[in-house]
Parts: sequence; C-alpha cells; structure tokens
Amino acid sequence: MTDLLNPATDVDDGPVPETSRADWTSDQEVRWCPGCGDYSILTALQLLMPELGVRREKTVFISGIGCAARFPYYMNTYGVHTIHGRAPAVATGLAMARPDLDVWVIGGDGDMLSIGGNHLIHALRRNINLNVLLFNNQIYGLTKGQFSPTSQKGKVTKSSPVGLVARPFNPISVALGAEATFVARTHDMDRHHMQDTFRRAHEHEGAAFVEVLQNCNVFNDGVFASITKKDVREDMLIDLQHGKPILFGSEKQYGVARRPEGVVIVDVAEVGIEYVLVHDETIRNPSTAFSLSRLAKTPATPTPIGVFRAIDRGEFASSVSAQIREVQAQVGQGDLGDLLRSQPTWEV
Amino acid sequence: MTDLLNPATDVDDGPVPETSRADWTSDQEVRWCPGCGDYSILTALQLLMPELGVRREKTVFISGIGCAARFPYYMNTYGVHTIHGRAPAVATGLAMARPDLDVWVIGGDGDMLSIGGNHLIHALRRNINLNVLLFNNQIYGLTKGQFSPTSQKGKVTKSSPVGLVARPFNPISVALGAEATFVARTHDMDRHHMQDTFRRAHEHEGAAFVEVLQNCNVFNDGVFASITKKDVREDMLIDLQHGKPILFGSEKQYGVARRPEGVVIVDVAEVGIEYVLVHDETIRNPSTAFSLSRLAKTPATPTPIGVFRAIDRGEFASSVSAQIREVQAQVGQGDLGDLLRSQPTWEV
Amino acid sequence: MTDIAEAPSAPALDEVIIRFAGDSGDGMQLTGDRFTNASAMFGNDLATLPEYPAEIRAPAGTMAGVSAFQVHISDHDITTPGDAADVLVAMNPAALKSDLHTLVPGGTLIVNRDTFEERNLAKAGYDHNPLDDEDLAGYSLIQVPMTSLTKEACAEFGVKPRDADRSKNFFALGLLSWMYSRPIEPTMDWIESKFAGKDLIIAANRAAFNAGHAYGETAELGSQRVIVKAAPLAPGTYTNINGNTALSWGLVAASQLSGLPLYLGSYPITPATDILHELSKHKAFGVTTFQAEDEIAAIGAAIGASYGGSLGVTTTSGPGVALKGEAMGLAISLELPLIVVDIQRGGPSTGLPTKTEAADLLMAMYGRHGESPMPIVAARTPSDCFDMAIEAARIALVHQTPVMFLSDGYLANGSEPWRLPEVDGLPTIEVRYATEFNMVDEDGNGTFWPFLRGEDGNRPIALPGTPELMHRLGGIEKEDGSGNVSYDPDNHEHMVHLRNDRIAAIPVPEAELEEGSEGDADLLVVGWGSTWGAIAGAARRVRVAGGRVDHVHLTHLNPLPANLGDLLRSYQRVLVPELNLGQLVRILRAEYLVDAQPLSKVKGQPFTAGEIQFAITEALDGPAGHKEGVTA
Amino acid sequence: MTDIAEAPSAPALDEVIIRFAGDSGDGMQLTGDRFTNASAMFGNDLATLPEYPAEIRAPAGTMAGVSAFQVHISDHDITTPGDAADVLVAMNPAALKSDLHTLVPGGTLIVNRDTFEERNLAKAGYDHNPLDDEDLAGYSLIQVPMTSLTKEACAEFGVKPRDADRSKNFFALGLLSWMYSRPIEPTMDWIESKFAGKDLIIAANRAAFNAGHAYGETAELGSQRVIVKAAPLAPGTYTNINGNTALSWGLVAASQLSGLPLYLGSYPITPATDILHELSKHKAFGVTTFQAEDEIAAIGAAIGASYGGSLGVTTTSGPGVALKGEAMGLAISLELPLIVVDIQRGGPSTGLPTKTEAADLLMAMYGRHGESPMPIVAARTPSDCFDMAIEAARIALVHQTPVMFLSDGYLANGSEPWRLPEVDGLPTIEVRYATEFNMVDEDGNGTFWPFLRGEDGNRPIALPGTPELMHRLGGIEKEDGSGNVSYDPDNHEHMVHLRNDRIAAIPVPEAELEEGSEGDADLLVVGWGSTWGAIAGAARRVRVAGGRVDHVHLTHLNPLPANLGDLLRSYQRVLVPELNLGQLVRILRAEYLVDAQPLSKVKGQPFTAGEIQFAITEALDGPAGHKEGVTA
Ligand SMILES: Cc1ncc(C[n+]2csc(CCOP(=O)(O)OP(=O)(O)O)c2C)c(N)n1
Ligand SMILES: Cc1ncc(C[n+]2csc(CCOP(=O)(O)OP(=O)(O)O)c2C)c(N)n1
Ligand code: SF4
Ligand code: SF4
Ligand SMILES: [Mg+2]
Ligand SMILES: [Mg+2]
Repeated sequence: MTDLLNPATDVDDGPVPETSRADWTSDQEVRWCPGCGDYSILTALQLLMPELGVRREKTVFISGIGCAARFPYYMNTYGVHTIHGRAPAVATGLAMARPDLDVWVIGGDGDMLSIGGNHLIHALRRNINLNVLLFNNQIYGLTKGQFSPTSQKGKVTKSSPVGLVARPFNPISVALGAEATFVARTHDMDRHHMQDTFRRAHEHEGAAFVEVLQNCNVFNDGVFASITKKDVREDMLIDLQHGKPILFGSEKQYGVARRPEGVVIVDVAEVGIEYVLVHDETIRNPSTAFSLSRLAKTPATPTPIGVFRAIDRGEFASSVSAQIREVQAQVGQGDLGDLLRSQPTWEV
Repeated sequence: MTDLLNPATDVDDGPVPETSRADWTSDQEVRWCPGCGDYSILTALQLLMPELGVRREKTVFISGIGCAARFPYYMNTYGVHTIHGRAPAVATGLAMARPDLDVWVIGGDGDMLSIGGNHLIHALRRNINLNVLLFNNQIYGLTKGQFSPTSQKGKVTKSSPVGLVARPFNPISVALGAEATFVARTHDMDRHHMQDTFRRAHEHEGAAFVEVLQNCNVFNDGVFASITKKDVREDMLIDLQHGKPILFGSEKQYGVARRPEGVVIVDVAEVGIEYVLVHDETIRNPSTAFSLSRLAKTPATPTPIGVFRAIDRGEFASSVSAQIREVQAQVGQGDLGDLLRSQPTWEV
Repeated sequence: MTDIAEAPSAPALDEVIIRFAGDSGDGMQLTGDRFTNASAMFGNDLATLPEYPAEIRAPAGTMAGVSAFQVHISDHDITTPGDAADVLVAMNPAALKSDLHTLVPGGTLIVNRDTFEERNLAKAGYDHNPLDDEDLAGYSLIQVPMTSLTKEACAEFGVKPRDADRSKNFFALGLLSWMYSRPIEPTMDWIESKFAGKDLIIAANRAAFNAGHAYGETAELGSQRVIVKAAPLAPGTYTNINGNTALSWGLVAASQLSGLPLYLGSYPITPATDILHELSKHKAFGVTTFQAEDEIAAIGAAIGASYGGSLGVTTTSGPGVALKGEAMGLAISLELPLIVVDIQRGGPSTGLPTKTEAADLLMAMYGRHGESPMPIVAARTPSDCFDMAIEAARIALVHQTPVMFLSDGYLANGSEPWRLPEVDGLPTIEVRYATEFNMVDEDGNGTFWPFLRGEDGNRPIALPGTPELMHRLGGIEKEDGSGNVSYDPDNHEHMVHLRNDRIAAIPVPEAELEEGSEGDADLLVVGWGSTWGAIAGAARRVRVAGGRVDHVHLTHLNPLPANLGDLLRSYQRVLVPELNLGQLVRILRAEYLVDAQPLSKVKGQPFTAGEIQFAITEALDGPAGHKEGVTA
Repeated sequence: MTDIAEAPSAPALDEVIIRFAGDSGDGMQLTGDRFTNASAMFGNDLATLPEYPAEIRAPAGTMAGVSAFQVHISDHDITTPGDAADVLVAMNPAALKSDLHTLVPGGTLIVNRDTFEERNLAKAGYDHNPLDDEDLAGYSLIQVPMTSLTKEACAEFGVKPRDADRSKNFFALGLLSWMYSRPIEPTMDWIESKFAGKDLIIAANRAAFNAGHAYGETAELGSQRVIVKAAPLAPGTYTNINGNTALSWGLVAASQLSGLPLYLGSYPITPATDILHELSKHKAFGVTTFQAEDEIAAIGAAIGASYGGSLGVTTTSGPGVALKGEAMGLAISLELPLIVVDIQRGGPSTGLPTKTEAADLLMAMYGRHGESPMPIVAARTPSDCFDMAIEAARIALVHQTPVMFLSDGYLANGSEPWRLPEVDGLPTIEVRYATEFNMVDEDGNGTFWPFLRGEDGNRPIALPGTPELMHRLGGIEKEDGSGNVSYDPDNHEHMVHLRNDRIAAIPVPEAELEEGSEGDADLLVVGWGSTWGAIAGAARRVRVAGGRVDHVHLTHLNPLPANLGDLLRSYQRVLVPELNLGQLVRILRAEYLVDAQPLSKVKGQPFTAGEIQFAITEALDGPAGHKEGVTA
C-alpha cells in the first residue's frame, strides 16, 4: 500500500520566486472602516511576505469571525474564514495534515479570547506550528461595540452601559500561563515593529503568539493612543530586545529591574545600569517573561512590546508525524489484508 | 413594583445549627472504584463542612461530567450534576442570581481544563464567588483511560498508545495567567491539608481555585506517589505557609530562593536562611506565585502545595448587583407602565 | 394626533411606500427612523424594513456599502412594509444602482445630484452618468443638489462644509417631510434632545431639515405634495416599536408578572444583540444581564440562574442555537424553566448575518440528541414579540421546561405602531416552589423527592436555600419520583414518554382563522412567524379580486393547536409560505398526513404580499392537493 | 473449523443463548468474549450483547455493579443476541437478582454458590438466601462452589487464594465450554499470549479453566452436555468483529481506497471512544489521530485536515453531535468532505451513556441552523459498519459534503462473525483536485474560481499548496462561481437550493426488500440501523407462523432511495420499529404521505425479535392504516 502520510511534504518545488506586495494582495475590496487599524496590519504583512522567502500557495490564513477575521480575504494566499472562535482548531487540523504549509491564524480579542479562548490555549500548549496574530482592540467590532475579555474594567459599552464590572485578561499572561513557547506584542502604529515581530513569529518552530494592539476607530477609538501615538511612544513603549538591558524613554533614562514582587520600572540614574534587567527571550522558565507581562496593567502606563519569550520545544505536528514514521519504520506500511486478519480468524 | 433582585438574600435565618458529618452525607451509595482518591476528598469535605458554620440548604455543589463530577450526589446539600465542562458556567449564573449561596464547583482535569477550560479561566478572571476544586488525576477516568491536558508528555494511554506528544498544562500557572485571585494546591493523601486549603478557599471572596492531586488507582495508579506517599512527603512536598520562609525536608534543610530565572530550590545550609523566600500570598503582582508554580515540572520533583495566591479584588456577582442597586437608588424601582412609555408615544 | 395646519389642501393618498437608500455613512437608518416616527406620531399605520450591510462600514460609495430603509405609511390598517417603493430617495449612484429595482414603474425617484460625479459613479461601477439614461424616463425623476444646498444652509451657522456634509440626510428628511406633509415638531424635538449640548450639530441638522422642507415649498415641487391621512386606529396610547425592543420589554413584563428576577445570559450576535443592549439598560427592574464568554456559557449561566429561582433567558441567533443544543438537553432533563430566543438570520453557517430568514424551525424542534422535546412559540409582528415573550415565560415557568422563542431579523429590526397594553390587565404568572417534605423515607422520616409529581404532572422545584429540601439533580436518567440516578430500562422508557407527553399536553390556544377568513374557502394558507403581514395582505388582495382564501397563523409550533388537524383536513388545498425550503410544511404533513404544499422564499428578505398573492392565485387555479411546491 | 474430538456423542441443539452475569470486577465481559471467540472459531453463527454499568467500578456486589454479556450461538444463520437466555451464569447474588428475569422459564441457572453468603446477599438486598426459594424451582439450578474450587485448583501452582479468586471467571468459562463442547485451544492460546510473561497468572487461569471443565465432566452434569454444531456459513475467512472495530477498519480501508491520509479529530465519549483507541493503533497506515480539547475542536481540526487533503473524520456520540452543529454548517457551506460518526446512546442529556438508543436521526437531519442538508447513512450490523464507513467516505469525497454516519451502542459493542472481504475487490474512491485555472479574468488572465462547478455539480477543490490557485473560502454566503462573498438575494436563493439539490441528487442504492420478503405481503416493516437483526428474525418467525410480512431496511436516510415512495405506497400497512419515539416514521410520513406507524422502544436495549414479532402479528390483525402507534 502507498504511503499516505503528508504526500505533499516531499515535493521539491524549486527555488521560491521573487514576489512583491502586489503578488500577496488579493482582488477583494477591503471592507474595514476607513481609519481602522487593521489596514496597517494588512499592509505590514503584505509587505513582509515577499521578504520571508515563502510561496503564496504554501501560505494559508485561517480566521474566525469578526472584523479582524476578514483578513484572509485580502491576502492572495489560500485562506479560510471559518466560524467564530474556532480558527485555532481548524488551523490545528490543517497544520497536522500539512506540515509543509505556513499557517497563520488571525482573530480578534473576542474571537480568540472569548469564545475561542480554549482552542487558543490548547494550541499554545501543544506548541503546534501556527503563527497566531490576535488583533486586540479591546472591543467587539463586528457586532458594533460590546465589551470584550480585554476591555478595561469600568468601560462603558453597549452591553455595559454603566461600566464593565470584570477585569480583563492580559493576553500575554494568558499565553504564558498556557505554556506558549513564543509570545510577543506589537501595535498597529509601527509597521517596522510589526514586521520584525511577525517575521520572528514566522521563524519560530511551534505556536507563535502575537498580540497586536489595534485601534478600532469606530467603537473604541484611541484606546491605545496614550502609549502608541508617535510622540509618546519613547516614554510609553518598552521595546524588549534580546540580550540588551531593558531601557526606554527619550534618553533611555528608564529601565526595568527585578524586585521581589516582580519586575518594576526604575530610574536608571538612581539604580545604576547594572541593575537593569538584560532581556533574555530564551530562558526556559517563563517566570521572568510572565513578570514582564505584568508591568503594565492598563494601556496607560509604560508597556513592553517585542518578544517576551521564544524557546525551542518539540513542535506538535512534526512530533505526531514522527511517531507515525517511527511506527512505519518498525512495522512497515500497513497492509489492509493483514489488518482484517489481525484478530483471530477461522476458515469455513 | 416589587424589588425582584435576589429576594432570598435578605432573609435572616437565625443562628446556624450545629451539624455533624452525617448531616452532610447524602443517602446515595458512593460509586467510585474501591481505592479511588475521590473518597478521601469527599471525607475531607464532609468533615470540614460542619466546621465552616454554613447551612446545608445554602450550600450548592455544581459539577460537570466525569468521576470527580459525581461528587454532588454524595453531599447532603443542593447539587447539580450538569454536562461535561460547563459547571463553571452554570455555577456563574447561580452565584450571580443567588449571592446568598455558597457555591462549590467540582470537576476533573478533563472536565475543567479540556472541554471546560474556557469557562474556568473566564470564571477566574471575573472573580466570581465560587470554590472551584479541580481533581487532577492526569487522566480521563470515567471514559476509561485517555490522556488529559495534565497528563505527562510521553504518557502511554489508550489514546496515546506510543506515548503522548503534547506537554501538559500546569493548572496553577493557567489559573494565575487567568488573573485568579485565589490559587492553591493540595492532595488526596492528607486530609488536614485538604481541609485547611478548602477552608481557605471557602473564606475567600471571589473565585477560589484549588488543584487537588488525586490518585486514579484504576487508570493512572500512583502517578503522584513519588511526592504524596507518607514517607516521601517531607522531602517532596513544599508546604507554602504565609509569612514563613519556604522550607522543606525532614530537617527543613531545603528552601526556596529567588534566582534571576525564577525561584529555585536551595540547600539552606549553603545559601543561608536569610536568602530563603518568605512566602507572601497577598502580593498583588502574581509573578512570584507564578514563579512558584514553575518549581516542579513533573510530579517527581519537589512540589509546592498550599496557597500560592490569595488577594482581595472586587467580587463579580456582588459588583453586578451593586450596579443594579445603584441604578435603583438613583432612579427607583422600574415601573412597567413607564417603560412602555419610554419611547415617544401618541394618543389616538 | 398632531395637526398639519400647513397643508390642509394637499391631495390625499391612502398609502405610500418610501425607500431611503444611501451609503452606510449617510445615516439612512436614522432618516428612515425619524420619518417613521413622525408618521407614527401623526397617526398613520405603518410598517418598516431596515436593510443594512454586514460590514460595519463598507467602503464608502460602493454597492456593498448601501444601506436602505423602507417605510410604508397609510391611512388604513396595513401589514407589510410594501412590495415595491412608490418613492426612492437615492443619496448616491451606488444606492441608485442597487435599489432602483425596488421602485414601481412610474414611481418618484429623488437623487442627490451632487454625488453623481466621476469618483462616485466609478465606485458604483457606472461608466457614465445614469441620470442621463433613457432608462430613467419611466420614473418621475427629481434631481436635487442636496449636498451643496445643505452646505449653503449650514454656512450661516458657522458649520464647516465637511461637517455640514453629514447633515444632508436631514435635508432629505426635510424634503420628504414636506412632500408627505409630515409634522415637523417631532423631528425638531428629537434633534434637540439627541444632540443636547452639541449646539453646532443641532444647528446644522435643523438648518438642513429646513432647507429640504423649503426646497419642496419653493422648487416647483408643488404638484408632488400629498398627504397620507391618519389611520383609524383603535383608541389608546401608541408607540412605534421594533421586535427586539418589544421582546425585551416583554421579558421585563414577564419578570414583573411572575415576581421572578430576570436573568439574561447572552453572547452578542446579529440580529439578537440589541436585546442584550436593551435589557442591560433596565437595571431598575432588577434585571441582571451577563455577557458570557460564548453561547454555551450564556445558556449555562441562564440555567444556573433559573435553578436559583430567576427567570433564566438566553438570546442568540441560529449559529448560537446550534451551539446550545447540548445545554438545552440538560434543561429538558432537569425540567427547569428557561427561554431560548432565536432571532433567525440567513444561513447556513455565517450565512447572511444581517438578513432575515426563518429556517431554524426544524432545528428548534429536533436539534438536540435523544428524545428532547421543547415547546416552541413564534412572534408574528414586531409588537407581538411583547406578548409572545410573556407567553414563552408562562409556558416555561408554569410547565417547567425550556421554551424556544422564534423571531427573525425582519421582526427584530422592523417596527410598527403598537397600542400599549394596560399594565394592570396583564395576567400574572403563578410560580410555586416546594417548601415541604413530600415523602416519607424507610425510617418514617419526612424527605423530599424532587421528581414526585403533583397532579399537574410538574415536579416540585425546591430552590436552593429552602431548608431541609436538599436534593441533587442531573442529566443522567433519573428515577421518576425519587430523582435518583437510574439505569432501569422501564424507568427510562417511562421517563422518555413522560418528557414527551408533558410537553405535548401543554395547553395552547386553538388555531383560529384570521380576520377575513370564511372557514370554507378553496384554499387555506398556513403561516407562522413574520410572514403574517405578507400573508394577511395577500389574502385581502385575493379576496378583493374575488378569490376565496382563508388564513391561519400559528403562534405555537410545539405543541400544535389541538384543532389544527381537523382544520387542515377541512380544506382541499393547503399552502404554507415560509422563509425557508419548507419546514413547517414537513411537520404538518408528518403530523396530519395532509398534502400541504410549501411556498418558499430564501433571499434574506421577507415575503411581499404580492409574491404570496401570486402563489395563492396560482394554487386556486391549480388542482387540489397538487404535488409540487412553489417557489416565490 | 476446529474439531471437537472429545464430545462426538453429545446431543445437538440448533442454538443456545447464554448469559454471563457477575460483578464488574468479575471479568464477565472477558468471559463472554472468550466464549464467543471459541464459538466463532468453532464455526457457529453468533451475535452478542455486552451490557455494563456506567460507573467504572460500582461498589462490588451491588446491583449497580452488575455486568453481563449475552451470547447467542447457533448452527444456522441468526440475527440477534436472542430474546431470553437459555442459560444464566450468575456469579453473585446481585447478578442473580438483576438478571434472573432474562432467563427463560425452565432455563438452566448456574450460580457460584460460594458468593451466596450474608455480606453479598445483603449488598444485593436479599434478606435470605434465594437459592432456597421456591421461585427457583422453575429453573434447572446448578450450584457450583466456583470460588473454592478455583482456589483449590490454583493452590498447587503456588497462587495465593486472593489472587486465585480473580480466576474464577475462567472456572465458569471452563464449565460452560465443557457443557457446550467448545474447543479448548483458542482459550488456552489466548491465555498464553494475553498474559505472556506473567507465568503465575497464566497458571492460575489455566488451572481454573481446567477445573471448570473437569467439574462438568465429573460432577454428574453429564446430562447437561450438548453440542451446537457449526453453522453453514458461506466459505471464506471469518473473524468475530464488533461495530466500532469494523467502523475503524472501514475508515482505514476508505483511506487506502481513496489514497487520502486518514485524519481523525475526536474527543472521548462513550460508546464512541473505542474508535479513537483503535485508530490510534494504526499509525502504520499513516493514520493521524488527534484527541482534541472538546468536540468542537475535534470537528474543527477534521475540517482543517480535510481542507488540507486528508480524509477528515470526527467520531462522537449524541451529546458531541449536539455541540458540532455549527461546525457542520461550516463544512456544508464550504462544500468540503467530512465524516461525522454518531454512536448513538440513551438520551436526552447525559442520559444512559452505556446503553443503546437510536434517537439522533432527526438531529442528524435537522440539527443545524439554516437550510443545511447533509447525507446520512446508517449501519445495520456490527460488520456492516465496515461497508458503511467506506460508503460514507465515498459520498463525502465524491460529492464533497459532510456525511453523518449513524451507529449505536448495540452495534458498537456487539459482535458477529464476519466473512472478510477480498481487499482487491473493494472499489477505489476517485478523488480529483483542481490543478489549473478554470476562468479568465477581466484582463484576459487565467484565474481560479473555487465555486465554478463542473458537470457533476461539484466545485473544484484546489488543495493549499497548488500553485496559482490561491483562493479564499468562508461560511458567509458566497457567489456561485467566483466564491466571492455575496449578499445578493437571488444568489442566496440559488445557493440554498443548490446545496439542497446537490445532496438530494446523490445517487443511493434503490431500496430492496430483504430476503424472505415476497413483495406483496400484508405489511411492510421499514427499519434502519441496528434494528435489522430483530426485524429480520421477527419477520422469519411471522412467516413460519404463516403471516405475510415484508421487510425493507434503509441504509441511506438522506437522501432516501428514489423508489421508496412507490414501495411504501404499495403496502396497506407500514410499520416502522425504532429505538426512539418515532423519528424515521415522521420523515416517511412527511415525505410520502403514507400512514406509516411507529413501533417504539426506548429502554436502552435493542429490540428482541419477539417484541417485533408481537407487533407485526398485532398489526396484521388490525385494520389497515390504523392511527395509533404501538409501543414495545
Ligand atoms: C457563534 C457565533 N457567535 C457570535 C457571533 C457574532 N460575532 C461575530 S464577530 C463577534 C466578535 C467580534 O469581536 P472580535 O473578535 O474582538 O473582532 P473585531 O470585530 O473586534 O475585530 C461576534 C460576537 C458569531 N458570528 N458566531
Ligand atoms: C459533551 C461530552 N463529551 C464527552 C463526554 C465523555 N466524558 C465523560 S467524563 C469525560 C472526561 C473525564 O475525565 P475528567 O474530567 O478528568 O474526570 P475523571 O473521570 O478523571 O474524574 C469525558 C470525556 C461527555 N459526557 N460529554
Ligand atoms: S468596527 Fe472597528 S475594528 Fe471593525 S472595521 Fe470598523 S474600525 Fe475596524
Ligand atoms: S476510574 Fe479512577 S478516578 Fe474514576 S472512580 Fe475509578 S479510580 Fe476513581
Ligand atoms: Mg475586537
Ligand atoms: Mg481526570
């Protein structure tokens, strides 16, 4: 019998052709509100893809439902706009069946942390080779403005007319609590930072989780403005760089240092540069990364962006197929006739 | 019109009568396998309840499906054996509708971390007043032995005949990543520790999450034996006690200390007692608690038990009803006739 | 009724259908809404059909971005938003292109001429200006430079041209208000209160409105001015209400009438979300709303609240119902009250989220594993959602069962004048709970059996908190009486039949023929849900033309009215119009073995009366009991 | 066929029904299984019915803990595990109490006398020893001290008494093997290989078996010894197979026949979990199994794998199907192949997880929102699960649609001898994928339209990885042809009809009358699923008694066979036995307007042939087309 596992994997397709942004742009009219942050994320990816040295036909975007989840329509790749919350599940099946593909998962904070929260944390735990981009606008956009699991406490929305009672998830903390091997944050106002982050996610073997702070200018305008606007960024965004001390501010006058209760922001001049934490994405213990995720409680205080954690750990889909290969190496390809005779038989 | 919110809350029922274990024991035959760890958890709770000064009729046990989820049948309280994974959701509705009740949620590792994972993390995030006991036996008991999201990598089960590929969740880390305000661990071999922990959970305002290490002697026998057996406990269980240095071992010769990558186990004699971490459940920043949750990767190395975190934060259900009360205080009880006339009307 | 002093002499029309169409950003829903309200206040009968795209804001000026609002006003009792528009207001080329087909031949076409320039024409896919086309000759075309006139009018109040542009819908509203002699005050009052504190906006909108009004007066449109007189409605206080609001208020009313706090567990989904929004506002009534993490948690929480003694409700649309099946089964097994509201939309899958359809009936009947019967009610008009919400609650609470409430996108967003009921006249809902032992155990001690039924077949519900009555419920099969887990074969069979029979035995009103029916016509039209208006309108027209047709409209789909079988069998021909491929008709055929025939429409739109009229006429002409279904 | 040299002269019976009953810890399933296998190897026809409690290990000795295994062996072709047992082996008092009613009057009752002591009697709820009762006088009672004899026999091999106790089921097996002249070798071989390396256990089990065998030989049971000769089965290689194994192998075969890798996304649930277990073992066939976090993730992953070019399958039971409704709708909208397996169990809600029922048919038909039709196939016997799995795959892959496969707990766990098919004779499944442009765009360039259908009405599936054919799919309504999102009313109506029609047009085999039917009998029995054996057995008996009854058994429930309507209409009376309250019968009535009548059983157990025989006889005596259903 033939070897049925992942037939597509072994084909040699020759060198990857050069592409431009236009090659990655589908013929579909983009239907986000004018001014929506989703546009710049789309641009960042369409511009990045040609640099990644991947094939369009080997690239698949899977999304759930929401404004963010419209994303696949606009990429000239394969794509499926599935149902609300289930994109990580569908993508998991695809990535297992087809390890040759580069699978991206796109969804909003409602899609991936509310209805789809469980699929997300399990995909991260399994460490399956997906690039998961969560567009966090702290609101339900497509259904016109209800709070989401990342909306700030007290937020007034259509479904919380006198203010939201519950406290939000911190997507980075959730991901780290779920054993994610790659965890990062970027934002829709900085194309280069997005591209650097997406590139890293793409390169990661296993599940790469990226929170993209995204402005919904219709239902939650400016919610990240106090940290992402050009003129405040230096003071409000803490750009994590592997191997470098964590510094920020116009003169790099602020830094992050360890304290018993976790990491805190310090005045470098006060504590001395030697006490400033040197960022290491690769520590296997996620405690420091977790601690960094707790620095900012609301998008109004200095907030780390960049890669919090990036460690190597067995990728799920390839381990699953490796098991299959191993069994096949031991007992050979299955034979249907033998299978039918694998229980006691008798002749009549 | 009458005040319909939480009518039961205001009743004064007089002093709570004295009860004994028998009063908390239902007339149902217990149907776990002989030797199952669930028995001792049941005993611990039935013995504890009389001490809590609560009424049986004000106590409700809500469970999903699984061996663990049989629990409510055996308590002479109110109880609902719901459907697989949904106990935290049903309990949330009950706790919101009836803040006067003491609501316990019981489930297995499959029930609450596999199919029910999302409901669990959202209940913890919201901080609703539930006592959530997760009986972690690292296996699906009721369906006869498949791996669960807490089964160790490599584990051979009926559904992983050549070994489990994925890495498990650490329930404590998941809970902390989900903003839980009370997080604890105990085990089925130590009744007193269970009782202390359950009591603390009960006293906590908000969602209290307790992982109970539980032996499934039929499908996963002895999986915690190397840390919970009487003769190894001293060396293998790290009993967290608020305000005390974290020490363990027969002579308290080991301790836990901070290191850049997180907390680690140290030889007290080597580092000196002053470097041993003093446990503080009440730090608002969950980083240290998270770090403690990473001490043991498998149940074969020294494992912290006790309360990792216990902080006060607005309880969800009472905040929701407070909002309602506030509106009512401002505008009075709603009047149906007024409601019908709240849009423009005209007379014919 | 407001007086229109200014236009006493305008010729009177008995009804008119006006359609406002423009870009999503043009405020057409608001314009339609305001026109509707003014007409309602004026005393017309009316019906509306808002239609908007699924995108939040599709690219401006494109076909995908067109948003429309159709309103039918009349001096007599009407039942639908009308088959085709008498007047189409097209605010841009895309609106003209997409909606021209809705205008009757010879109808009045009013366009905002300013927008018919190259960029907008291109966005709409025109390679020339259609206003120059011969095609439009068949219509009475009125070209108005709305944008520039609005800007002009606003300029004197210091409104910047860009901001003034946003007020052009008020120009259109002013113009139409003049044409149809609508009262002005309601709109002015509304502008004042809506934009209170934003003086510039108030000024701009007022100026635009007045400019539009004046334009009619001055621009030789005199011949166009008509009046649609007030309808002879029954005396009372009226409000203009849409289905989702009526439904929300009905739930509040049911809570008050039963004395149980209302608990809504919901997850946002179009077109049901407005119910969550509306109920979130009614904290004064002790209403608790819970936006859950997903649809399953939403129903789970509603079950928990219901178990605790609240009136538990969950609201959603088709995709959400498809997720709640297992939890509904639990509520059925527990015999707990619960209302599951399905505001149906176009399917399958994500389908057409903002469009209407009624294709969830069979899912409502059968969409759960095992034998898990559940009562189903359906509303017929927007205001009927109020009454049916109370009815759903009554069934749920009195008979201790989850109840499915079916509405749809058309009812949810469509509106009609509603005569407010007397609050005191609403019947209370009696809910009784167990408070005492109902059994004696082996030792002669009192004990409580949660499934020991009373004469009414109901199990005694003891709320948690009730002293001594502690007991356990669960979804595993239970022994009738004690409620203990039971794997006994005979008990299971007994329980399966019992669950079935107790739902089948719920008393529901007899099926009654609608007004105008004679009882012995040549054809019976059987409807359910939002098709009521179109069927009623069609039946009237057929009768006027001399056809003999009767109409029965089902509000209770499970159980069905006891007399329905006999009624159906008394007709030679039975036609069942549905916004699906024929769902009720399958139930009727299976239940009564009558050769009822489907009339199907699945375009994301309600039936027009004309479509049903045509099918009725065809059926009257055809042989009795014919075999093939018809498709509108 | 194995030769039984030792008992040539024993009197021959044509069939016997044996029931092993004991505590869950007594190994009754294993005992039954071994007896069955030996009988199969010997050449009998047979059918089995395992029955076990929902608890993993209910308290030892209680009624709740009783586990039983019934096996019917015969020298001729049989179809059911038998109506009542000829022999009941009761290993303890609880087993006697719970299962005595299954024994025919005058039947042989074999008890393990050692267990009838105070503690066990009390646990079973006896206040005295029933072995002393008069009631048992009507049976042929054989009291054997199995426990002590086993211990004795084991002692010489150094087995401790406590361990020896565990082997007492082998004593029972030895005794029964002697009584029914079963071959010894298969059991001995099995013991050797099963416990390889555990010499003491092998010794104990062998000793126990031999002691039981010897007991029969020596203990004056001579008169009891009979033989059930081999059945005249068609020549071939046979194996004894249960439904879940057959289903698993059928899926593996479908994978091989289609050349697509098999991908199973599943979440454990009784009684479907064994399929996950079984397929997890077949990595040699390139089978990927994925135990997902829940049922929705399981089907989601299967859809993803199917989209990637695998044969995507998800397996579950009723509660799981109730959760998968929304995702099935997605697969329907995407027009992707998928198999959804429902191993039905007792419902509603958690219901009776380990018991059988067939009450998910209407959910399979209608349990999704919107118009979302899906083919349904159902297996009729355990081995038929193999063929129907291939058939389900054929429909899914050739017609690009999710397919529901219905089995039930009885088929899943029950077993029968199965003549192995010739692997080379199995028909391949042709799957074609798009690899080239199928359209030219405005600029004259080649492009790909994912919904531009070929002559077969199928859309072209281009797998990701196919150069140039990049495209996007989604659950929003799409334009036929281009596949672009479309809110166009006419397109939606077209697509709704198209999705419906393409499923309705799937060719399925004509309905054929079962063997023994004459084509013009007085009554037609219509069955589906696991009722086949009981109906076939009942029909035979009725015919033997001179009644005229025909039987048709549906394997395809959607679409139904084209000739079914005519067939039904050609009978005066139609009876539809179902393990539900009447689900297929509703479909038949709605579809064909025939007065088919339900015969319902919902006890968590399969029909016996006797129950159906009784109903047939009643129906034959009653008036044609009578109105009321019957309940078994
Ligand atoms: C099963 C189901 N439930 C609910 C919805 C309605 N719905 C569509 S998108 C959405 C949430 C959108 O929020 P988010 O995921 O944050 O995406 P955004 O629009 O903000 O990008 C919801 C609730 C749906 N389509 N399907
Ligand atoms: C919707 C649904 N899916 C699956 C099942 C089958 N099921 C019952 S319990 C269980 C898991 C049991 O494991 P766990 O929650 O860890 O509890 P334990 O038995 O180990 O205590 C499963 C998969 C079910 N009853 N319902
Ligand atoms: S609603 Fe918000 S998130 Fe959605 S497209 Fe508009 S701006 Fe973007
Ligand atoms: S299967 Fe395991 S968890 Fe379940 S009752 Fe038995 S021992 Fe306990
Ligand atoms: Mg969002
Ligand atoms: Mg478990």
